Amino acid sequence: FASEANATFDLTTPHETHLCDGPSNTSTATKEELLSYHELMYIIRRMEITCDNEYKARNIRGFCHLSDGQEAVAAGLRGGITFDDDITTAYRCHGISVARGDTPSRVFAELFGFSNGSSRGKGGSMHLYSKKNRFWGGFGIVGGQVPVGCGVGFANKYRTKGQWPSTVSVVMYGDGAANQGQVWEAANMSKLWNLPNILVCENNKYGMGTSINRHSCNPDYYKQGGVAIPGVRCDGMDVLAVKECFKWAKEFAGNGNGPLFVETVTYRYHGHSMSDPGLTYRTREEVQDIRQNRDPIELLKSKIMDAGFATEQELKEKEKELRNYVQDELKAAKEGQQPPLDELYTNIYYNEEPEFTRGTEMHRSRDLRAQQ
Amino acid sequence: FASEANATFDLTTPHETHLCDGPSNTSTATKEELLSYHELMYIIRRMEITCDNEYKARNIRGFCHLSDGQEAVAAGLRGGITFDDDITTAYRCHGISVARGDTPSRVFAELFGFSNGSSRGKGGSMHLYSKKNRFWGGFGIVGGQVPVGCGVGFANKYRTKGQWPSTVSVVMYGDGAANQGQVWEAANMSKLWNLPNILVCENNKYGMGTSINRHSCNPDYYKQGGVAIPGVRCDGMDVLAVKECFKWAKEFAGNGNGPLFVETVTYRYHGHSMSDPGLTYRTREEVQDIRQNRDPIELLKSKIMDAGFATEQELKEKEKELRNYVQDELKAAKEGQQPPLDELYTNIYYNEEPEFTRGTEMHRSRDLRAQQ
Amino acid sequence: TEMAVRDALNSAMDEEMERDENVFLIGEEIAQYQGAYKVTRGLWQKYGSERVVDTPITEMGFAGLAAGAAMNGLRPVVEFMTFNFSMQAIDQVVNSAAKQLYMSAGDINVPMVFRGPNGPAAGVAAQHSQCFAAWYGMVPGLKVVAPYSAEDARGLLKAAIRDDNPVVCLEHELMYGVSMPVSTEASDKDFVIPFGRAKIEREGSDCTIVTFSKAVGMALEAAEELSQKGISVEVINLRSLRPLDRDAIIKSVQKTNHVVSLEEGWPHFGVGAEIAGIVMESEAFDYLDAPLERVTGVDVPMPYAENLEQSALPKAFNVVSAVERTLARQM
Amino acid sequence: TEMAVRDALNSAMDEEMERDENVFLIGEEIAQYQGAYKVTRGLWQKYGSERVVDTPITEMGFAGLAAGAAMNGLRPVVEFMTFNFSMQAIDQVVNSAAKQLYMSAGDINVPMVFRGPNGPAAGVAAQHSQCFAAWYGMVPGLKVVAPYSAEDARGLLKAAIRDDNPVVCLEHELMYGVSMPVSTEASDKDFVIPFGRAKIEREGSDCTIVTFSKAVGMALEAAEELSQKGISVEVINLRSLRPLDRDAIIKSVQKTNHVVSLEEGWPHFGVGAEIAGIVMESEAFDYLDAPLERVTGVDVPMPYAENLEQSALPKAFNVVSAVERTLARQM
Ligand SMILES: Cc1ncc(C[n+]2csc(CCOP(=O)(O)OP(=O)(O)O)c2C)c(N)n1
Ligand SMILES: Cc1ncc(C[n+]2csc(CCOP(=O)(O)OP(=O)(O)O)c2C)c(N)n1
Ligand SMILES: [Mg+2]
Ligand SMILES: [Mg+2]
Repeated sequence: FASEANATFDLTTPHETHLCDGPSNTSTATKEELLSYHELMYIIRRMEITCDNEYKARNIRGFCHLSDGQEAVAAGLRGGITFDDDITTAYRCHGISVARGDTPSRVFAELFGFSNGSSRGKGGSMHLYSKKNRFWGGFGIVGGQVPVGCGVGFANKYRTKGQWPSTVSVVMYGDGAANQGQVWEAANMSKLWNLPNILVCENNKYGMGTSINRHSCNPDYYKQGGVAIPGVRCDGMDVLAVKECFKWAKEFAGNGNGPLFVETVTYRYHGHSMSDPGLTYRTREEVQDIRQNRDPIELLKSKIMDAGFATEQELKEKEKELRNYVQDELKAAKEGQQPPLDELYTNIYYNEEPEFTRGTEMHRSRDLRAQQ
Repeated sequence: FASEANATFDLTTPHETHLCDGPSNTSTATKEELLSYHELMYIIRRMEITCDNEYKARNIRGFCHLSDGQEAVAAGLRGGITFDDDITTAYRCHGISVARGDTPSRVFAELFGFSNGSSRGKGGSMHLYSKKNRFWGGFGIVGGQVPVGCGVGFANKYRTKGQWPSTVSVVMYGDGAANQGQVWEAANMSKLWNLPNILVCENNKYGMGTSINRHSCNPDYYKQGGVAIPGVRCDGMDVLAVKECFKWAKEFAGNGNGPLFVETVTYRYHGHSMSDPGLTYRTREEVQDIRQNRDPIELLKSKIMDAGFATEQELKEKEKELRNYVQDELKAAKEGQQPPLDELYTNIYYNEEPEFTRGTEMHRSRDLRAQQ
Repeated sequence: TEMAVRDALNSAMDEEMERDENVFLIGEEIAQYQGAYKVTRGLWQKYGSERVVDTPITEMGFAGLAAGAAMNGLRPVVEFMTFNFSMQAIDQVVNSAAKQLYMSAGDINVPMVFRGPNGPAAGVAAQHSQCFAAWYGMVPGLKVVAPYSAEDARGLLKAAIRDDNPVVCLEHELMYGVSMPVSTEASDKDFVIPFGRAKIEREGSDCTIVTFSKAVGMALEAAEELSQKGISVEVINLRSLRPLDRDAIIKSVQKTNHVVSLEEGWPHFGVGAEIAGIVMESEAFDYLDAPLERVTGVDVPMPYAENLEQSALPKAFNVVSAVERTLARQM
Repeated sequence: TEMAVRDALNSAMDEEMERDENVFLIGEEIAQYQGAYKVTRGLWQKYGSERVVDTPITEMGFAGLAAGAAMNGLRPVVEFMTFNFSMQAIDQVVNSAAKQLYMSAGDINVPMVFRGPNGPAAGVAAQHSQCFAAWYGMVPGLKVVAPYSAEDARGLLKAAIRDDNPVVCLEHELMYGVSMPVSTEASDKDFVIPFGRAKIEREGSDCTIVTFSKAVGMALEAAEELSQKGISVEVINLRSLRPLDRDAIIKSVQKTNHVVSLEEGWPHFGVGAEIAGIVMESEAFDYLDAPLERVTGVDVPMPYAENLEQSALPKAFNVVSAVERTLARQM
């Protein structure tokens, strides 16, 4: 095929909209684009499965929230916005981090608590960042990232002095976080001040073990702006739907039309975190059903094959290659080491080390003046 | 006139509704009822004006938030619900407190910091309560009372094991508080659990000096339940509108139909608190206009006179009597005294005094064991 | 019999719910999911959705709602999945619950419990490892307890539920799975531990260690090690931070003439600081043969990497050195 | 020249906004209303709505939003109308602002200021009178300052705005209207006071008083009174609670051999406790001729009635007795 080959697809499920027209229900994409989504999504999938294994092998400790099942959101975002735009999300951040330009090896290393990790081992699974790629984390406190991400957008508008079009700040949270009061507080300010913010609810149907109907009186998250803020719901398993949605949303919010709520309907295959088998509050059948009928990678592969962009065989080959890639990344990660003990005392303050930092005992404090 | 005389009135402004049918736009009331509203409202008005004077005379200190202009809300609530129902409100609570059965003298005394005050001088203007009349305060933290008041309703439902009809819990807050996240958090739980709660936004157009359009992306507070929770807006200057609204709301929420938002559109004549002249962010004309055209007491008096329930002269006489009553209450309050110093150490814990309470110096601590 | 701390807490709630139908549990994932750390296991099955209430993830909202329910006659036991999340609700804990009785001059009391794991767990990094003992301990109107053992857990939590005031119960995730002996007396349905009375976990004559929560175990470990060296250490398990048992500390120091405080939280403005204040301001001071030393967490946000995390936390060897140093010192 | 503390703070913000266009102010009623306590008077007129931003009454939201703006290169100065309301936002202050740099191993810093009146005002009762010095002082990643004088206010707030980290600036409502001398040096546009250096407000040889914020005035008053009695008191104005100037305290105690701490906040787990800890754990201990005494607020929620309120707060006479008692005591 020629590299400029492209095709137009109907979205798997049409968008639903609230107080706005919303994005197109078809999507045109080139072969390269689709293959790049496949690559990214498959890498994320393998990365998360690898994390699962490594956790079980006790190479990873503490909290570890995997995002397999939700890959189309990460990849669709990559397609819909640019690296000049901002992303802020919660603790389920491995996939977004890689979509945002980090490598699986740095993610793995972070989870191992190694200094070749994204946060040099100091943050762990929940705290991945990349300032240079405008990825702001990686938050462990449910809802906490929403005002913060909206503030990232505030700064952009402040600096461009309200010139449109502007970049957008994408602020992600789960269905379980959606009713946190601070989400509304941040949305209200975003609307009052016309900030170019897109508030994205990754609705994976559960907040830990509680299903959406038990924690949200309004489970239509795209309507959570009530009578004041528009919203769109897209099929979070269809990377093209997600991409179209964000393309449109960026156009909307980035042109001074105010903030938007976006709901991406998706699913997590794993339990909430590694300590949750994920099968007490939902059935094995439910999970199986999604895997068989709505798996985002399989859906994308069908599209690729339907458009004649690649054969099943070619995709299989590619996946094998990617599996190897992820294994190599794992190996690279494992070559890392725990941070030097001195790092305990660094990064408390920016570009500055406190003269005195108290240790476990007064005698084990770090006193730079004493050392001089 | 016979005591059972009654008349039917069109409300000054029709109700506006959201996701529900809402109350009737006419109201039938007896002479007694209307005269009792007049009495209550006039007492509140005189009480607040007296507070203003006493504050200026430096007999009252600290924060002091007056509610003149908003009397119809207090009186309409009295008409719409019963003393078995619950009320929780914010710091602007003098009027509600009296509507809830307390006396002006106890309010004055509280503001003087005297032990004959509603809270024995320990709470002050913002912290009036009456557990026996199911009046739960009197909160100084904007928004803080909303989850609390919703919890009062939770307890009622818990005890009656969800038998309908039930009493209702009325939870009041200002327009400035309406976008506090915890308001939504409490509303969401109220809806999920079908609590008999009525969330009431007393929209007096400003939160301190910020007008509603500058602090609320949705200034239609009766619609703040978005797509999930119904609401009604009533004319908060028309006591009958308020009464009809709460009668209906009690019927609705008290019969298992879930919580409601109610917006009472009203106005405060005074500044936000005694330190605010109240004329920097709004014009003298605006205040004058409301006083002349929408004053709740004048509106009520017209209705009383139109129905032939009393003549202007009779109402004047009554008002003179009430002015004297409030003066007598003030006198009674002034006969009080500051609490004994020992009260500093009481009511920290319920029915129990701590063995040891540290004072300003170790040597001035209160040590009950040492005293024995 | 032996009992895991988790089961001790569970049985405490179970018995109090059985005894008083105004007692109910509320929090995230405590009902159908059985608790993120399974402390409420089985209670939803037994008492149903009305009395074991799963909430949305809205700490400020449900803490305030529970306070209102308490004002209106119920006895809520609020679970914070961890106390880190109580920061979202702390205004409700302090301003609505703790100060309410005083502001209303005794009219409205707020009988409720805020409970959950506090302080560092393992590998959960900076946002999930904070110790709130000193913050809550500061607030009049609150009571604050911190169980170490299974008996503590039963007795303190049952007392907290029966208390007519807001009580903060600071548990420790890493103790939930630890099994410990529970006496017949402590197995009684009416077993309660009075607040404000510390427990001497181990008697000794050379040095006092004042501590609470999981760190009590660390102190006992250090004491054991020190006893091999002929040093006799007295270990005080504070059990309650507010009220704080000044007398127990003072008496012990008068006996041992040496004192070390131990906590996992941050060093400055922490529990050890208050112990220092108490010793300074009491008769105990005159009995000191050496000044108090504090053993604490390091003054940094908690790092994730295991080696850094371990270095950020006090260990028995720190206690041993502190005690030895204290004893070696001459005044 | 003389300057009210309010104007000192105002000029500090004005100059820093002038100097760096990334500095902006955000909070409730700070723009069009000119500030509930008029600290931002005139700045909205001068810098407009983009740089002086009125918010809805949503502390958690705007504190978090400001933290995000700081991460993305701005320098927000957040006003809490009073620090009591910062409890609604404290999770954002601690978990989003203070810990961010550490969690990201230095990638993302959060240069911002949280400022506003802290501690008791007059007649505002329990929910509006809390002192947060010890709470914020506990948190690594934050810096915490508390100006007493107009010079402090200028120098500390300007330094806070220039700092690359989150800084909590605890002001005092009852000082806003107080006029105080400001030197030529302190009037300079580049006048900043380095954090972690206490100021000896008054030199003395008999006893050290360690304090901060408005209470510095009380200490000076007590010192004056004591000097009439021939007692020479050294008054240390901490200026910053984190970092805390241990050396200044230690040195002074080595000279005076006596120490009293003074604060308006609650007594337990407060600033005085930390001072006790510092003295215990330093060379200063060996120089003590008597143990430290704490002078603090009473351990109760703040009552409204004037007589109770006054009894709930420390006064100069308390400081005088504490100092005298300390000096009378023999070790
Ligand atoms: C304020 C706060 N409360 C509770 C938690 C514990 N917790 C972590 S994740 C989670 C569930 C969140 O669900 P959701 O927002 O749907 O995100 P998902 O995990 O499904 O991606 C909970 C309760 C927390 N981290 N922060
Ligand atoms: C959490 C919190 N933030 C700020 C304040 C200061 N404050 C007291 S009242 C008020 C305005 C509230 O306006 P609104 O809710 O409309 O009530 P109104 O005063 O008009 O009755 C503000 C900002 C507070 N008490 N609590
Ligand atoms: Mg979810
Ligand atoms: Mg208002």
